[in-house]
Amino acid sequence: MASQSQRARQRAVVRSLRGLAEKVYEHLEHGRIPEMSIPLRTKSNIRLNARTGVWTYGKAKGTRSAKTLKGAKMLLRTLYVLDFIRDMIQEGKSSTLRELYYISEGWEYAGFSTQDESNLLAEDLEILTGSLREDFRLRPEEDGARVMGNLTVEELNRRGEPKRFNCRDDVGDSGYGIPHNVEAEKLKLIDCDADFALAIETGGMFDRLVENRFDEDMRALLVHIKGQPARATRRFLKRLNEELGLDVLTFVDGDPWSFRIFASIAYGAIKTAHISEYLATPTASFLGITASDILNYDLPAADLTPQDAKALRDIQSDPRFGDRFWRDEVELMLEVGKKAEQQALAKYGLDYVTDVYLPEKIAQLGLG
Amino acid sequence: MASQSQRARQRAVVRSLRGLAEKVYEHLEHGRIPEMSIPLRTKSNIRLNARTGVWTYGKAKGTRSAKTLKGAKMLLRTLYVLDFIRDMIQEGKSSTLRELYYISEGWEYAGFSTQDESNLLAEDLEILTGSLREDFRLRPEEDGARVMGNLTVEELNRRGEPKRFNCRDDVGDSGYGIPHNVEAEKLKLIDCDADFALAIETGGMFDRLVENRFDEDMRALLVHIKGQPARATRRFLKRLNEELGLDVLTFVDGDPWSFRIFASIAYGAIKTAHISEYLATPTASFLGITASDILNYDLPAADLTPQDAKALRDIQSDPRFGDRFWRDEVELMLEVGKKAEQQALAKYGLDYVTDVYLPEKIAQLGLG
Amino acid sequence: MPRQSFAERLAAKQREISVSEFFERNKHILGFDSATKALLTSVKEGVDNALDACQEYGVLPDLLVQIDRVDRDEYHLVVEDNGPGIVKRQVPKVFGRLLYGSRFHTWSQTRGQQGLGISGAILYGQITTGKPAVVRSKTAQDDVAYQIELLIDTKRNRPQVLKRDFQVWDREHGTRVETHLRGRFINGRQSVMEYLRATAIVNPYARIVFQPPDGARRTFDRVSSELPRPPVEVKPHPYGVELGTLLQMAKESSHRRLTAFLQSDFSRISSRVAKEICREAEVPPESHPKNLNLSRAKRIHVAFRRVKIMAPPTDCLSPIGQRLIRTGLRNVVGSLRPEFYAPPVTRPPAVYGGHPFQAEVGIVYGGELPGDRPVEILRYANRAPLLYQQGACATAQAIESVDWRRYGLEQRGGRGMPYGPAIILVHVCATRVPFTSEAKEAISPIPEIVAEIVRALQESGRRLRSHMNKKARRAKTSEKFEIVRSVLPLMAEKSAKITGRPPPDITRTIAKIMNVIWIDERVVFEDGRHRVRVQVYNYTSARKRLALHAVLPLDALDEATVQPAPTQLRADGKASWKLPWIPPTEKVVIAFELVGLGRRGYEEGDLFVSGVPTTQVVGAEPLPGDWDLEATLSEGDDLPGDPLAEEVAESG
Amino acid sequence: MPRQSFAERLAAKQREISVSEFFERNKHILGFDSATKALLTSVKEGVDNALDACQEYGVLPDLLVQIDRVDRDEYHLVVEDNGPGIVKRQVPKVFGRLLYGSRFHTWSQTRGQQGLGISGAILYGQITTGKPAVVRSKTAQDDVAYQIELLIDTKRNRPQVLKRDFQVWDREHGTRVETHLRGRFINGRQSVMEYLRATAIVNPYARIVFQPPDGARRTFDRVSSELPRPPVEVKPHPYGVELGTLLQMAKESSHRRLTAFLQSDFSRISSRVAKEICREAEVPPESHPKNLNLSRAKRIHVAFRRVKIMAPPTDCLSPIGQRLIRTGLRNVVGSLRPEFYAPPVTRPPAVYGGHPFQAEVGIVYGGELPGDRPVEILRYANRAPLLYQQGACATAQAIESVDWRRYGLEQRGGRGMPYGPAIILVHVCATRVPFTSEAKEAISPIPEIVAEIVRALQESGRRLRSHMNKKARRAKTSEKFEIVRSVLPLMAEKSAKITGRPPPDITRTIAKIMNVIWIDERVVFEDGRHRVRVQVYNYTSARKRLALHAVLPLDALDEATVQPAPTQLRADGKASWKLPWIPPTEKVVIAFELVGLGRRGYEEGDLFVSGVPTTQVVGAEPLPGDWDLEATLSEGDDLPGDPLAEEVAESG
Repeated sequence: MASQSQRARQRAVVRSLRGLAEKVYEHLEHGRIPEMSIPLRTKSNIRLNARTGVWTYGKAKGTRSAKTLKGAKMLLRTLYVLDFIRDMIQEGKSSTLRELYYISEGWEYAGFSTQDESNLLAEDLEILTGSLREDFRLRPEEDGARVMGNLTVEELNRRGEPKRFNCRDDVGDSGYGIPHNVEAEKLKLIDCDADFALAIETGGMFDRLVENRFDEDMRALLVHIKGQPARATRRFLKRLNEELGLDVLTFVDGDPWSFRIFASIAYGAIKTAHISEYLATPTASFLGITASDILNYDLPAADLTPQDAKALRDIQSDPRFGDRFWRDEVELMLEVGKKAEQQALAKYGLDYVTDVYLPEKIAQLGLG
Repeated sequence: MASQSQRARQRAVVRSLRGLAEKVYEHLEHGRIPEMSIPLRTKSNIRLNARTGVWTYGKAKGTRSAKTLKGAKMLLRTLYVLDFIRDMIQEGKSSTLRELYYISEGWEYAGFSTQDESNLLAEDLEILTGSLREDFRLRPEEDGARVMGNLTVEELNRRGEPKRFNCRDDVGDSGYGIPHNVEAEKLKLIDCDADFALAIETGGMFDRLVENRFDEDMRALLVHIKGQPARATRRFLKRLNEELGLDVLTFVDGDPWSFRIFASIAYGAIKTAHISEYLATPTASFLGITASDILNYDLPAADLTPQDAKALRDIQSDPRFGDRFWRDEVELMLEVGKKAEQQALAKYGLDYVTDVYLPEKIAQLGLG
Repeated sequence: MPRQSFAERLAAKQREISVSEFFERNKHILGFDSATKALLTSVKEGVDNALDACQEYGVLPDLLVQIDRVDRDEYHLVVEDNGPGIVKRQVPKVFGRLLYGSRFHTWSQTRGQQGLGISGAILYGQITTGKPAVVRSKTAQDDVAYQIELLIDTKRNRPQVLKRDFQVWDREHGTRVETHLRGRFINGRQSVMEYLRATAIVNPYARIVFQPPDGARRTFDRVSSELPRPPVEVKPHPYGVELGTLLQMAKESSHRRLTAFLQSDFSRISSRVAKEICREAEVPPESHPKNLNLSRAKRIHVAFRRVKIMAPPTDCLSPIGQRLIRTGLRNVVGSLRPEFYAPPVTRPPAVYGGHPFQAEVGIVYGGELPGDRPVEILRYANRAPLLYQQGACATAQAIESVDWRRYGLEQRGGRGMPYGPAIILVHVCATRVPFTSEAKEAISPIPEIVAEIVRALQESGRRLRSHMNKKARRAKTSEKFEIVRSVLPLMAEKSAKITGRPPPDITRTIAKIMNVIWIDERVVFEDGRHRVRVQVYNYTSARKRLALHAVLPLDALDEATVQPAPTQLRADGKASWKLPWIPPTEKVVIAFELVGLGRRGYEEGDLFVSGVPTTQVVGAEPLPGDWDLEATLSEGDDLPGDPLAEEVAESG
Repeated sequence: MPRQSFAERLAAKQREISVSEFFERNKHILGFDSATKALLTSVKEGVDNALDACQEYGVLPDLLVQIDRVDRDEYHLVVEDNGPGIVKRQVPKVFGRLLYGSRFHTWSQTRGQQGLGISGAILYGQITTGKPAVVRSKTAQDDVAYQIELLIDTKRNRPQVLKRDFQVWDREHGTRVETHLRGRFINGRQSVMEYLRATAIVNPYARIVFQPPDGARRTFDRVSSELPRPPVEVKPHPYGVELGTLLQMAKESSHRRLTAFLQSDFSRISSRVAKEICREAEVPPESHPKNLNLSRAKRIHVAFRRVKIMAPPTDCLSPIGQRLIRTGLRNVVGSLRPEFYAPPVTRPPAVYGGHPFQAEVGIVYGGELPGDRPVEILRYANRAPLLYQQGACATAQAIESVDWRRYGLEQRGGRGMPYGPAIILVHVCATRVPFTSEAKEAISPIPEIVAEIVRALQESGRRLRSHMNKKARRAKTSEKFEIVRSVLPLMAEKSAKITGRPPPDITRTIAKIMNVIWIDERVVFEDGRHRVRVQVYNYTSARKRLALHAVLPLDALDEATVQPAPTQLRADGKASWKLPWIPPTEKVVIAFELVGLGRRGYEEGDLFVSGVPTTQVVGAEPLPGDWDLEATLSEGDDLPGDPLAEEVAESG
């Protein structure tokens, strides 16, 4: 079932996992205290990679050492997880992160005490081996995106059979649901007749655009990213952009949390900066809702909560938001003290968003 | 596009909406204080309907009167919403509840101050007119279910074209996403070759069963209900049960919140008891995780929080959970003081749930 | 046996202790326990004495307080007054002996009481610097002032005069005391400045000039020329007199008959009451007081409580009074724009241990007062501020024992210091204030006094609550107002649109919902004018006729702007309008303008109505009986038994 | 001119106030401000006096306190002691005059000081009931007791004896005072019972029998027969004597030379120091003290601080002591099993105003003490408990001014009452305790005293913190222990499995992580036996040899169980084991069993090591110098300069 390239990739992963175990073994054998060092995953340790245009980790590293109990346990668990992943690859299985956590129950002393620990470890392994979590056969809980528009894909289904779908004609109104793994070996992008992809935060807005047939009228590929997008979703957007040359426009709520959603799509998330090159779409544009929109369109808006204001101030010190556009927008939002949701556009009627707002905003971006 | 019966139904809805407005008009005309009375939507006011086997509202009523500012505003908004729905039906549009909330911004004085108010009003209108929210062209935000298994459906898509899908062969690994409206005029159940439907709470477990091809091996129709199921999902399960004669088994986490999920599927939710006959599947069984499972399978379990314990005690006074099975299970859970997740079964390996647990439990229920 | 002599040896040591020695060793008891406090206490004793003297003499006080720094921790303090002065021969004794003075043996409300304060301050100065005090005094008939330097001989508690002198002094009469003392001058909390400011608040008839050690002279100006009447002496009131004290008094009485003794040596015992007491106690009225034995005394003591005796006379007490408390609080609260000044409460006099006393309370609430901390307390005893030992004070204990949750303040478990945006002022005046120590920092929590303060607090609390209730009621009425003004018209319009019928008539529905006459006063301040509009809405189901009354500030009233002209406008500003019939849901407007008042000079007027049942009126009070209404504006224009009104009342 | 006579009229009123009158009017100052407190105060004054008398006399106190209820609010109180008694002629004066006594003019640590307490109680009884006090006294050489009934003539502050009598009394010597008084008897907080219990805690050499009005007689038994030494009289210490007081003393001195005056009238001034003071002050040493003028006195006053003067003698003070504080606290805390008793701190004597004083502090922490409220405070002054006015007390103010966050307690902003599971005991003893009032309820916050209490609190706090640090360090070491015992072996196994190689040797890694010798004592109590296992792990990279020492409770030791046998076991229980060489990562175990101790009789032993650098040891202390080690167990068995050990030290 597995293709040639897939098998080669699996061998590489197994090799790199074994390399980690060997390092620990060597440390012990030479009477040293086992340790691993990993880039610091903080806001202050991300740098813009000029070549790729995405944000990745800088040089600051933290060390996980067996000197402390916490570090020692983490190293031990790393070994157990390595062993488990090896087994999965050999048996051709995959597991959710949550399952991994429960599986570790059987490891007794080496078991995780919270799921956060196992999630974190999965990300650490990506960094240490340079592989993707998908290669480890670990997948998250979150749902992937729903897609509506004239895109044809070929999915290699669980039985190993290639299935071809047009995401407009071969699906119901809820669209095509992408699988957890959207790498080329699982999902091929066959053909597309659209001018751009529109990443939409809320289901209500996605359904509105579907109902109003915005995809047909504006030659758009609608992608419901379901709040903070899953990795598969971000990877999918990246592939749309890279392989099909679609511009990615982001249409989210007008608040700091949605700004972060955009950042994770365009710049790469801080937590996953080690794989920003796989996930981030540096050319993605922020379409709205902007702070200026709140004023220009006189949208129903709620007051910023103290948490909102704090999040905005955090953004001001986030290097990813360093450009003029974001500095102005964040400052304006703090000044106005308001935030607004996508669906606030319904104030002017159900068709306003498709008839007026989106065309205007897309035109401003030089598209459409 | 709209069918004959659909048109008749729309006329009936418009008539009943007009009836409500007429009542207010009459009150004013006769110098009385306008009011409407509505069944109390509380735990103490639901009764088992012996004929249908579902729980519906009893006789206790509350009155919404123009004597108080809150009541008066609610009545006024009711009139505005009536008018808005009439317009939507005439124009063949639909809207999300959130959009309704923002649309009301344009009503100035009659606008809603929170979305809770508009949601509540939509449910009130269902009760007052005996119609479904779907008839009002109002839909919720939530995603509908994902389905995997040998079921063939025909969806009338947004263009009004009937589209036929097999939920195993014509979909990707993420399954078939049901639309918001699953009434017969939108979605026809054509054919099914399965022994039962399994309603699954978490995406991780759904994906596990898909990966392990449980639908094929056990002739099951897998339905991912996504936590507390949306109305469309409950209606869909009801139709699977009623029209196709499938048994509905519920497989959720072992905690009070998941018990409530089951109750909303089997008995009808308290908030929507007025339409329990449309939504509830009285013959649905609770497969697990039970409190006994935690003990019998020695599952990794977390301590009950004070909120959990309170929720369990609430369940003890909930008439829907009055039978012996639930009394024992809830008591046991309180006694053990533990709760467990579906995926805790992974403690015994990734295939344990499909190889051991589910077959055993299904056999206990006299199926499979 | 060595032990045999032990008791004898002990006996040899047992001897008397002079009161000066006692306080020399225990100077902290007089309030001299730290350098900071010592300076404040010295100022306080001087100022208390000075204010007492002026008030007794009946002159408006004109005080000077001057503090110079002479050394690292040595200060020179001058307190000067324009009181009566002291005759030459008494000067040494008054200032050079402890427990010597004019006020101990009389029962009257004064700040100083024990003859301890100022001589204590002189003693402290002498102990800490070795320097004598300088006292200058001049009575009205003296041409020059008499001045002495004196020390206190503590072993004998006698003055020791080092120097006598005569000095030309520009004051007509008065006293000036100079001491050197070890101290520390601070600003801020519990400072001399704070003390003087607090003093000025409740003694607005005094002018106090304060010269701090460095920094500019500060004058607290006189803002009232109304001197409280001089304190009046009284006899002990029978309530609370201890049994032993009664026996003692009887023994020392100059009277020969029991009734005469009771009548003359106590206050509020008339000859009738004296006889009643004797009858109740079964003691012969003509018996000689000297021969009163314990069991008879006990019966009389019990009879005091059984026989009805008048409350103590009020003229011996001089409370601050409601007006001044309010003014004082306004000063303190400054710019925090509180939402509400609860009308201050002054309790009628009560008695503890034979001493009449009164408790007073004022509460300020809301506005910009900080709400997340314990309420602030301002404490006064006999018009003197108390800055230290709040926790030990009867005032604090009374406040802590009240369940403030009932009155709208936050309080854990209904006991302890309440939290919230409030300031509570408490004043206790008495012919003798029972301080917890001679430093006069806190009022002793005598149960009778605590109980009276509690009552005053509760009364004030009820006013606070009633304010909050009114706020709530007004909010409720204004809700109804919104229903009939905004919601119902829209409801009529929309239901007409949906049903496709003409708009319905909503008048009767409106009457059913409101069923009141609503009086709404709006004040706008602009261009130095208060524009006042009083709108009278008839939201009942019948037409109404009524008269509206208000007291207008005539000085400020621009008569040309009064619309419509009042039916009657009297010289004291009382104005009345007899309004025309108002049909249901209609209104009548009265407008006028005021000129020359500050922005906060007019916030809302007192409005009264007559001619309709006042239960039907919101926004105005019923006309009080003393308004002196003229015949033209009689009651009863409203038809009683209006059938429609009755129907409304039933279903409303 | 009516004003002309005003000053004269005033003069006519000015007169002396008797001290009895003063306190009659101000009885609340003596602690008689409520019925409940009046009863407690009367008991307290009686008990204080009784304990003082016995202690001065040198007998173990044997007290009776009896309270009967005679009427609704009248009680009869008896306090009886076995002190020296009082000679007949003095009895009336001692009990019938205020400010009369033996202790005021001497400087020594006694509970009573002012000659006010017991006569104040008698005065209060007389005022409230009219009944005389009955005083009985018998000295060692009397056959019968002398008994009088007496009242106090307050106008003159003189006793008035109503009856004299002789009585047969079975006590050999002692005093008995009976009073009637208005009061109220309560239980619980601030009750007589609580007061007596608190008294018993710090006066364990006293036997106190208490008969409450209703209910069973309660006896606080004597638990120690060690009487504190009688208080010693001292002269004032020069520190803190006020300038004025110095002048006064010089004037009254019987000496003719300044040096003689300084040497005899002050404590701690030797003839050498006296001369040095004169030189420093540039005052002729032979000048006559009577002629000391202000400027010279000032220079001497300054010189007191410049010349080195010894701290005041300690023998005039009798602190409770560390052992008794700990015992007292154990009693109070009862069954709450606190985690830690901080070793109590007794500060060296300091001086305020010439009076020597000492501050003592004990802290109990953790266990089941409630942690969500302010810490509890136990206050004592001269061994007498203080129950009222905590907020006004120097002890509370000192506690509030310490930043307890540093010592592991919760405290908002580092000021105010700390929160947490702790009890703080504070005792101040002094030749004169400066109470805030004559009621002796709170210690005045004199800066010097507050500062000393603060120091004692900080010292105690540091011990508390050090306990917490130790706890943290132990936790850290036990973490490392877990790493090497559990994690590393699994890590070796798993990494070997993955890489498909044989398990690696982890010894050197273990040594690198731990690099200590870990001594772990485990105590199990079962079948009435404590089974003790001491495990000595060598977690360094070299083999080690060391000696372990412990003090075994020989009475309870089951010698047969000691494994291995100690190298040495001495008669005082000191045991030493010379252990064999322990290779890296191996251990040696020592075990023994104790019989007949209660469950809590043995919690952990004091373990000591020798033979290895103690910085490498966790779980035992270095052997103290006074252990008296025998030659066989000398140091130096460990090779210095072990190359491997050094390498480890570098990278560790």
